Amino acid sequence: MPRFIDNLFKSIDKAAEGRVRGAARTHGRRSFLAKAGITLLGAAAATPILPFDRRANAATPLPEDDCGYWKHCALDGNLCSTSGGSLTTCPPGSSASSVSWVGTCTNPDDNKDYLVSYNDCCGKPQVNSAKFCYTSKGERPGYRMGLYNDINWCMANTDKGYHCTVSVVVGMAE
Amino acid sequence: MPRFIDNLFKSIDKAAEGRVRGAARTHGRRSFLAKAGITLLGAAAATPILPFDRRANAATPLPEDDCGYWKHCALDGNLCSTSGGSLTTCPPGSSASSVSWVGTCTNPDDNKDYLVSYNDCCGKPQVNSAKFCYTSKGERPGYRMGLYNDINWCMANTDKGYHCTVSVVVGMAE
Amino acid sequence: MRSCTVLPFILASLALPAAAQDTFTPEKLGVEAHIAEGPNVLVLDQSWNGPSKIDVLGADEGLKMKGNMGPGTTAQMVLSRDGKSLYTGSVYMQRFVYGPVTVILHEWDLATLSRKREFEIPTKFAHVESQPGLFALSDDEAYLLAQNATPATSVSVIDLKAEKAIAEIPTPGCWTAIPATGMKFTTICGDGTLASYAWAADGSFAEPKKSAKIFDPDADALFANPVRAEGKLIYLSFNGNLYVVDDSGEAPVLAETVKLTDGVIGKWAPGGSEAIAYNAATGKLFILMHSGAKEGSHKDPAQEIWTVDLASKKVVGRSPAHHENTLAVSKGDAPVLFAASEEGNLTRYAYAEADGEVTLTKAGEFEGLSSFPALITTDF
Amino acid sequence: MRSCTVLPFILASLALPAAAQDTFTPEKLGVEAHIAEGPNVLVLDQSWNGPSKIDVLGADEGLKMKGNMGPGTTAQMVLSRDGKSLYTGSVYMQRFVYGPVTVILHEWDLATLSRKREFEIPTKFAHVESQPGLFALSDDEAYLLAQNATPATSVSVIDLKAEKAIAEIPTPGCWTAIPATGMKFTTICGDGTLASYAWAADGSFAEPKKSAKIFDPDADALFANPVRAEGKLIYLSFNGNLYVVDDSGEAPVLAETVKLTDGVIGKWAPGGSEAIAYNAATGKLFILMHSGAKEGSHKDPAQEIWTVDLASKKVVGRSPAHHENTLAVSKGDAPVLFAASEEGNLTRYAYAEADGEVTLTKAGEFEGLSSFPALITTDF
Repeated sequence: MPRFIDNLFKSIDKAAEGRVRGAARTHGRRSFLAKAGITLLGAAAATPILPFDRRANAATPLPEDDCGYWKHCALDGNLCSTSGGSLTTCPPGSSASSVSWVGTCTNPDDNKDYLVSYNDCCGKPQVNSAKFCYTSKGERPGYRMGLYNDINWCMANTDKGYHCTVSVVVGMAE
Repeated sequence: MPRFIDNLFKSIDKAAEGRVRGAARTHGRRSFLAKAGITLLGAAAATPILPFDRRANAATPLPEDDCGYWKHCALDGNLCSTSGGSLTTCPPGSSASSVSWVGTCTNPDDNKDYLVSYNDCCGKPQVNSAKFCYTSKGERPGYRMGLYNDINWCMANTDKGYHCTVSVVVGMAE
Repeated sequence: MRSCTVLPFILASLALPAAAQDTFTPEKLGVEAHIAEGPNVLVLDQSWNGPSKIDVLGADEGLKMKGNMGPGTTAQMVLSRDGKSLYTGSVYMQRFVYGPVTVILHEWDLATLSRKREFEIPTKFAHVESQPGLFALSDDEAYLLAQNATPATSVSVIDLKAEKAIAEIPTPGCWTAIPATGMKFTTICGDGTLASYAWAADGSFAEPKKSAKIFDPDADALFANPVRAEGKLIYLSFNGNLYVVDDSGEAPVLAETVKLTDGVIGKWAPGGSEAIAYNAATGKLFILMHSGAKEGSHKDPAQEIWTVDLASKKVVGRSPAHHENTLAVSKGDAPVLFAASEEGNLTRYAYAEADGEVTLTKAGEFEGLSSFPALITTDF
Repeated sequence: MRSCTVLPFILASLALPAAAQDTFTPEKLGVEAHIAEGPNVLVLDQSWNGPSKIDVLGADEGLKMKGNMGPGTTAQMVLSRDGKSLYTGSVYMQRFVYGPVTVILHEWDLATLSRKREFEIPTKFAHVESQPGLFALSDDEAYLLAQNATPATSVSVIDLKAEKAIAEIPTPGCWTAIPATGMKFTTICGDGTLASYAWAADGSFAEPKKSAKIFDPDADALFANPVRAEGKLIYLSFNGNLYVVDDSGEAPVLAETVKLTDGVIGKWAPGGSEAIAYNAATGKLFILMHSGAKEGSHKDPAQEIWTVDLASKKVVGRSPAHHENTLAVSKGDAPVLFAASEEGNLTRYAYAEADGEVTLTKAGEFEGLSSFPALITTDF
């Protein structure tokens, strides 16, 4: 779901946005999306496009479990913070991927760009109720592997089952 | 979902009734159920209980893909007729279970009771969009194994993955 | 939280400006070493294609997701009495939906949601909806009793120390293995009897000791999974009667039956997969009930949860339910109930007793928790 | 329809009244021998935990479900040119979500939805969203090109007759293996070039032949999966430009670029997983488009499907879409389009051309078809 639409849905965030990555998803999310999709086509056609950085200037920061939270700007996956982990930690009993992809996201507090490592957590099934996010700012296909978010980054681990994804700020972009 | 409720939902049959057997189900069915569940609690409390044999006397017979169709009176599973097969045939490439459970169902046309063999079809994943039914007339726990519908009847096949279930009339009950 | 290898692949491929790095403290990637403290509720989300899941949630009103454990297809589970180890049995087909079958017994550490060990158990293991009586720890927790079905029924006695089945006890016409005192289990049979089976450490086992006919599987069938209360087994019938069975002797004996719905209008009956739960501290049974009952409605979702006082054998509470068909209750003095619906929602109920009447009040809900919540257990 | 063993277990355990049996003809249990005749659309429902599925539907307006095929996790697929064999590559972890990995190449018979054969291929196989360029048949269909990622990238050349990989060709910094004429493939690289790789039957392979820099992966990145039209590859860019590449020579050469959105208001751009499709008979490209495009919107669902006439390089149609992000078109003179949405719905579009303008009209829909429709193909 396009990020500029997120704002429209803050109040119904519980229903979640996003596309399915991997296996079957919860009905709630999907059903919501189905409806939202229809609505949004209308909305997008009828209303002006929201500016890209609108959220950065919003008065209230988004919660960490919202797909619009700034660190999640290029995250394709289930939030580990809704799977038993946190923003930066894998849920207990899983393993953190030894490789990852990286996004460049703007922190609305200082308006600076940060490098965010999106590590997958591995070796467990997905949590059915996990919040699924699908954002792709700066994302590129597999020819820029380090920016690619459609692949299972558990690929280099001993246990390769995809569980969830963390957003770890590992550097400043410049 | 109780059978007496089926009548209430004939017109929205596409959304399907029933409980999940096995793996993840489609969102549409589940979301509908969630809503239906709430509605029905109210309905059940406020309205008289429909007579058990109401459908048998209905003017219009139910379609074969409806969980209320008479041959499905004790079927816990996905209808093969919505999975690439038919009422009595497994979808191509699957295998029919060599063992089965049996229901005793009343044919509304002659008001007689028939034995229906519910064979599972095996060796393939479930069809995501299959109609799921969960009826239990005459069903009994595993101590009456031949009447039991909560078990995977692919258990005695070489390929044991549960795919869908057929309703085959194999005899008259008396 | 332990720290972890951080991104050798990525950091090597990105040229980070050195200056910026000087003023910036990177966050650390880690793995939670253990789940948050506090009592837990475990919900088995059973899959018939691919992995099943056991979701672990904080048991308070927030029902916070703490993580999961991932066994195979048609998983069964049982929690050790101390709440520390979860045992699961599940099926692995080589090609997920076809091919040779391996059945694995896992022991998981609840505190860390990690695998402690796993080993193979006999492949006759039943592929069936999760039920407590199909995968249970023996009285001393040295053995695990695993239900087989081919569809002929038998019970594998698994020595947890030796990590292997020491016996396969044929239980023709019977279902479940409910641990009794000692090295013994009780099972329920299609001829209306119950039977006691005993085994020995060397894998030998005795002929079953059968009860007299206790119930009528046609007219008033029993749900296969009883609760144990005050040493006895309490079976619930499709018509809403309790059958209290004493299995402390050689053969099971019917001690008593209790009618719950006599004089109640609306044709109420129990329904669901796990329709009954018992809290020993209060001596209360809890039962998922629906109205308009008829032949075939025994799995219908609940409209009410009834509370039965075991001492007086009376219904002492009727509270609104939320379409659930699986129920569990905590062990302590202040019972907390958890019930799951076919739609995958978990509802938490608080218990209150006043003037001899019990009220269960919805106090917490997790919508969309599971695809197929088949069994619930608690560690408190 | 072949008949099948009928219920030895059950019939033995039920006493059927003999008299009734005399006057009654039992129905016969069977298995459909093959799918119903007629053209088909195949939708890959990719799973990241457990089995993936390929649903086979009748291609007419009714979109009738004909059955499925069930490979493993993160499956890829490619249909043979004659439409008879579907090849899949997929991952099997021993314990579904952990443990040793086996990667299986399946050949399925589309007419019977049955497995013709299966064999192991290298475990470096990429676990990644399905894409045509990651699992493709060579020009002569004797080889299958399978994308690897560890995350270092390489391509396994699988000899379908020998049932094994004969080469692992390193393709560092590049992605996809698009079959070119002969024993050769084209891949797209992160430095903005394309490269041609050739192999021989003995498993040897040459050094890659690199193009000049063709695109800017930062300013106007290309979707990795092109379509082949009139012998050339047509890549679509995030900004809505077409890059026509000639890969018939030693190294790929940029033949032409075409801007699709110049002068169009609303900031339109392509979006989706498979955003472009080509029908050779009409010479038309079809592209999933959304408005309000910006960096990061390149996977956004479609609001319109644009039709581009390849000869004139002009947009000749803009039709309403239904939130899809994956598109396919049939091969024949009367194109039929199929597009799938993130919500798992499949929409079928009829094609009409009048006065030089193409109109796509929704003519068929399958709601709730898939959990994750990742790739669509047709056999007509």
